[in-house]
Amino acid sequence: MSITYLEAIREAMRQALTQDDAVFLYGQDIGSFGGAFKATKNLANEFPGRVLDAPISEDAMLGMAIGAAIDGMRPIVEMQFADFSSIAFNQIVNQAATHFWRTGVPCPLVVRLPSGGTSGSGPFHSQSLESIYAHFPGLIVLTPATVGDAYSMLLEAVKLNDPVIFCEHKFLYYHLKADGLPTENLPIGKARIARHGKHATLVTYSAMLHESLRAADELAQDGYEIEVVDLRSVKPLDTDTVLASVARTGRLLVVGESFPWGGVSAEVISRVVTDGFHLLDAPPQRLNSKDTPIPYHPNLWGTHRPTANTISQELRRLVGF
Amino acid sequence: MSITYLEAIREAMRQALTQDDAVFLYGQDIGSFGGAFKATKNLANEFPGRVLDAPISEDAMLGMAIGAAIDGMRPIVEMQFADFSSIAFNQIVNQAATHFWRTGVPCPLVVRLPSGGTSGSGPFHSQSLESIYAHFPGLIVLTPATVGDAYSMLLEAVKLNDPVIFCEHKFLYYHLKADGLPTENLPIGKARIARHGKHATLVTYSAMLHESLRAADELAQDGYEIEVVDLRSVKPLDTDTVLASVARTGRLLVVGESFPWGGVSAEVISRVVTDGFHLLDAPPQRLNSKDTPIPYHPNLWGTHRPTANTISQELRRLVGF
Amino acid sequence: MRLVKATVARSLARPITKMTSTIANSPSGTDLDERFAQGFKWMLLSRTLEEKISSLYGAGKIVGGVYLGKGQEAFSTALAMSLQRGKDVFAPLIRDQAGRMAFGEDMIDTLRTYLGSVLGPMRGRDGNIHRGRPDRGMPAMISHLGAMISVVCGMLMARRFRGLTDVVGASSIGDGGTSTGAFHEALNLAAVEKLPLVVAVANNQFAYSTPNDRQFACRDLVEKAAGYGIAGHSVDGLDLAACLEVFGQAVAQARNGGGPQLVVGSMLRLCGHGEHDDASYVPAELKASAQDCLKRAREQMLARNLATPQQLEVMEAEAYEVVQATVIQVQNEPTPNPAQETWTPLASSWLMEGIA
Amino acid sequence: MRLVKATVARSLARPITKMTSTIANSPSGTDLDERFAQGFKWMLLSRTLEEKISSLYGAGKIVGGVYLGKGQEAFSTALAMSLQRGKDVFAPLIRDQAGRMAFGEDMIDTLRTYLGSVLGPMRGRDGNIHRGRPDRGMPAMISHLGAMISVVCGMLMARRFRGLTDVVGASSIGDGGTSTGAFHEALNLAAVEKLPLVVAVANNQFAYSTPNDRQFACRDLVEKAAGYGIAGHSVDGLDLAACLEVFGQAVAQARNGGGPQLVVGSMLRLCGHGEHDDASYVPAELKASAQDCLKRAREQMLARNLATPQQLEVMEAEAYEVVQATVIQVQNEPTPNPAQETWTPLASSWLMEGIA
Ligand SMILES: Cc1ncc(C[n+]2csc(CCOP(=O)(O)OP(=O)(O)O)c2C)c(N)n1
Ligand SMILES: Cc1ncc(C[n+]2csc(CCOP(=O)(O)OP(=O)(O)O)c2C)c(N)n1
Ligand SMILES: [Mg+2]
Ligand SMILES: [Mg+2]
Repeated sequence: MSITYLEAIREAMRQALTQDDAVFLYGQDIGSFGGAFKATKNLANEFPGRVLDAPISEDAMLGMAIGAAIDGMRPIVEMQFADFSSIAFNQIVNQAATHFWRTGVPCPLVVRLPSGGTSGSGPFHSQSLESIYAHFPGLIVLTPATVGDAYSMLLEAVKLNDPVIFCEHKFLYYHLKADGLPTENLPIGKARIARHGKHATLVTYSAMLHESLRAADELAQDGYEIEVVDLRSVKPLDTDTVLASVARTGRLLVVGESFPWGGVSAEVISRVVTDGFHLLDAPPQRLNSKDTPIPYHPNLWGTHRPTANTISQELRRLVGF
Repeated sequence: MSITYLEAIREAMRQALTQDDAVFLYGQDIGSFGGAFKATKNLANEFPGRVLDAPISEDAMLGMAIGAAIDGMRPIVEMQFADFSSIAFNQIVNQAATHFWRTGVPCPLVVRLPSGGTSGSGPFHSQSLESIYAHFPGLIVLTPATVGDAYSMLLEAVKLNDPVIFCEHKFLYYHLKADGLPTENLPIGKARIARHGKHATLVTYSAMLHESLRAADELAQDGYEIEVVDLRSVKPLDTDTVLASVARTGRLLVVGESFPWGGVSAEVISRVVTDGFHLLDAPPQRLNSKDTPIPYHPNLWGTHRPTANTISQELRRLVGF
Repeated sequence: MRLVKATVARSLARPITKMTSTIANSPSGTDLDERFAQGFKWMLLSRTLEEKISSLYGAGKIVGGVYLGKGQEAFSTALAMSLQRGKDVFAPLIRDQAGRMAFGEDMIDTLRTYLGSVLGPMRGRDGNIHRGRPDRGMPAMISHLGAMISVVCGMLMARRFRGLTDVVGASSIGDGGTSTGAFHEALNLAAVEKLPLVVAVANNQFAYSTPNDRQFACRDLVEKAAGYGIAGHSVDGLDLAACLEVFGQAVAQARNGGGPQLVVGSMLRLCGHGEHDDASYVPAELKASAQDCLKRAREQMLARNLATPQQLEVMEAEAYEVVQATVIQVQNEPTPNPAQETWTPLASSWLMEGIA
Repeated sequence: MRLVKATVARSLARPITKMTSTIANSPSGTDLDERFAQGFKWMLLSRTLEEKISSLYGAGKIVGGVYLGKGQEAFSTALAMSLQRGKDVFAPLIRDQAGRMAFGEDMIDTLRTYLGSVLGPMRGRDGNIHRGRPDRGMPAMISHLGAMISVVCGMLMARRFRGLTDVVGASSIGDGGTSTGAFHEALNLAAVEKLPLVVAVANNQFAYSTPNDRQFACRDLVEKAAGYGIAGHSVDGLDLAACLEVFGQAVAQARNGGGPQLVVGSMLRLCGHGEHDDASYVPAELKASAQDCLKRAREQMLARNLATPQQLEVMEAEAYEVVQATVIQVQNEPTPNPAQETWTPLASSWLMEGIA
């Protein structure tokens, strides 16, 4: 049985709702309509009274979820698009993120962010905000790249006693498929070697994993074996797995879709050079989106974000160094 | 005549109001009261109708400033504390930052953020958010560390045709003094060598410059000459000046007060290793605040943020490598 | 504040009375007739254009979302016609194609933005309804609902600073948009500054799939006016003449120092939220009983002897032709070339740095 | 929705009538007397504690800000006394020392938080009024105004999910706080969900230095109730009996399915915004004419024969002693030791990583 990335997310929510009465879903249009992307399709019928439509009030949506969470519930909040979490920003970074540290009372909730670029979505329906949320103490930030991770990491996230920012990539929702769901998986906090290699390490996550794997295929044709690490979680970030790979290859490229200043790629490079400077045979490199808002037109968008093509170019420069 | 960091900021606003009718000030309690920190003291009297009290509506305050800016004005908005800009976040990163790129119409405004920790201020009156704003395309993020920079960079910021996030450090408001104001200064975008040295480069900004200079003094007693670079502006970030210094010293430590994940220190290190890997004789290092909210109690706060003491320790490790 | 109070009092007196116009209660029959006929033209042109956009989308010629104003043209047109082009400010939202045209936006701006022509106001950087010309009094909406109202406040403040006192600024919002904190903060700010702001709330009974009863709990959204100390007006959004009358009053009051005006119109969206959406969530009986403001206006054009059936057919044919011609022109225009993009979001381009 | 409508209607009927109580219009004289006497005790204890905190601040024994509720004790106390300890939810704000105590917060929590005792609920991690015990129905406020109301909504939703229907949640806010988008979004959400929420707006005429006329433009903040479709109540915040009565009604209505209740009290802050502030912005004549709710309550204690002058002096002496004793105890308690701090913000501590 084949299942998509989006269906895996829905199945994880169905599991969570089945396993724990404390779980409920909250978001705009997620009830009988099933959500803008149909992530919650049918769940309102299957779990009456536990899948609630929210008004267009992201700040109050998060505040409500936080109040429920510190009072024993385990809410899963859907932002219609990651970009709109800017309205919930204060409740996420100042209320949810600080709550356990300040009071000792846990705040277990999951904020689902439909993230990343898709053709024609433009500046306000395409953002990748994992770097913003990871900067704030008290948040766990997950970026699943595979159907199996989307499923198992969301299920695991709901069980954690901390606020989790769950960055789902819209580009993968319908196109990415797998035959079935994993019964076990790596725990949150562990990265995965998505492809083994010896000439260079390519660290990436979310939709960029698939562009990166294509780029690795291209380089294989030139005889270069690229090791691809899928971070899965950007906070915590599995430095050990990354360092172990760099120890094998001596070369590092970090690829992400978010804006270039700071963020995941800078964090990964900083960790590698501070702890594993001696492992590097060449300057580590990074590739992110361009430093402009995300363009609407496919011509521009295709150049704004990294692609298998531009990643291959970077890899060639790196292995040729 | 001796002048404080805060007075320099006030004087810059007075100059701006005098020089250009398009300039006006907007913020909570900034009118006849002169603002929570007295940054606008007397300005409401000196410039009737151009220094306006705002309701407690950070989102609308920024939206209003943006509307005025795209219609020919040059607003300077005061957030009562940087921490409360979380409410204006959406207008800043999605409306102001994208406006020129989307429409070709400039959005010249300055958002003053009273930033950084002071004793007993706690999790919500102490934040340093420069790394958050610098991540977003379309914003200029300034972090003056000296009285002269506070003055000249604010004056220059008001003249720029882009939205500027002006991070003032509250710790410097009253204590940091200079004898007079500069008539000319480095332009925005250029870093300054605050102290010359040859054994290691310490890159920092804002209040951490002063902790860093004290640390450099300590190391001088052990015969180590530390070169201290004051970034002044974190976006744009003057990579050339940093690289030139590392070329002289072969060693790099980056110190910042904001949260450790991602951010300025990671960005500086990433730029140095991608462009100047061969210049380094030792692994570059970074020192930021701890990865928790900012504690209220002085005992905890003193350990949470970098100090001359902890910076010296890092420097000793670095030069001893 | 006296004026505001007075109008508030009025709005409280009849919080939910809907205005329905007759020639009788209109200021001047002929004047209203001219405006009615003009309004009908804009409504017709907008509907014709949007039907074409819908079919272009269906044919895969448009990338990204398509959001139409079908069923809301009367309300949108009347708001824009009550404003003065080249002087006032109008911040349209996603269902304001008709109002945009009535305010002076050229049809070609719409098509260039939808089709990504590099010659359009957004140059392919942004698309569909995310367009505007701030330098002509029409800011370009961002997606975040509610965010444009305070921007209009700022444009009005700018004009006040420059001594222009008789400018009015208008902003559209939907029933769902009233739930945003941005809506609240902006209306309150406008009330405190007593700005000449008109906020038009198009209550089309749904926010995407969410019905009013999951969005707010007051009887009528106009009841919010009193809480801000501003004037409130209600109108039947399907009745062009009534809309022209109420917006005419609201804009006049704002221009004459009456402070912010909240105008709430009732209607039903006659299309999906976007063209990807079949509006399955709208109950069948509601769909069945739904009226079309354009059809109504067309009937009134005849009833008021403002046009003969033949003249209407000519108008319809002309609208179709101008839309077709513009589409063909735009389809032959260049799309953006990434190699020619400057890739700089800063006006101070010398401060740009090449990081990736 | 019927119930809400009814109460809305009532609130519209008398939007700005202030309740001033007499034994006559109270449900039961003696019952009210007992509650009045109890309320006076809380007000006295709070005032005594806050005066001590103020002098500790003056003596440099407290680091950071000190925010007092002087002049607002009657309103705060009455709100909290109308709630049921151990069952209801109360999210106090910066002027609720009296209400905190009436709701069951131990005086030692206040002092431990102000003096940074590691034994306090915040363990020195947070200070002053940023304290609470969420597991006892009292969330710990963050500074961002308006942000706690939706948190109370969530706690009420949690109880509703668990089948607890007769729980009430209350949240305090100031006149300035009503300008926040968070206030608006939370009230609207509560109205849509018809939550048993009581929002107490303490209109003390200023937000820091900003007077009401720069903060909002409606005549009375209670006029906002109708816009949310919720009940509105106004009360003289200096009159303890009136406050007890109005909050008693509001809480009862909320508990009985009446939906959210907005209670607006009028008063004047009799201290600075914080102890660093001399409130120079409050006009002299306003300061001169200002009344003290504690003084009033004291006079009524005598007028109602609830205590003799001697008994009152004893109560005052006792309050002073317990405050003194608690201060001395807390001053001898350990302050946080950074070496013993875990420095982890995560409950899932195994996911913590040592970055710096
Ligand atoms: C802050 C924010 N949250 C969510 C969205 C996603 N969204 C776009 S349109 C829409 C529905 C808007 O409904 P309404 O305001 O009634 O306008 P209508 O579509 O009915 O014209 C939503 C939820 C958004 N644009 N902004
Ligand atoms: C969102 C936000 N903006 C600004 C502040 C800074 N601030 C703290 S208290 C205060 C005034 C509050 O006035 P009001 O709500 O009337 O309460 P009061 O102090 O009068 O009791 C302000 C502006 C804040 N805490 N939160
Ligand atoms: Mg709607
Ligand atoms: Mg107040």
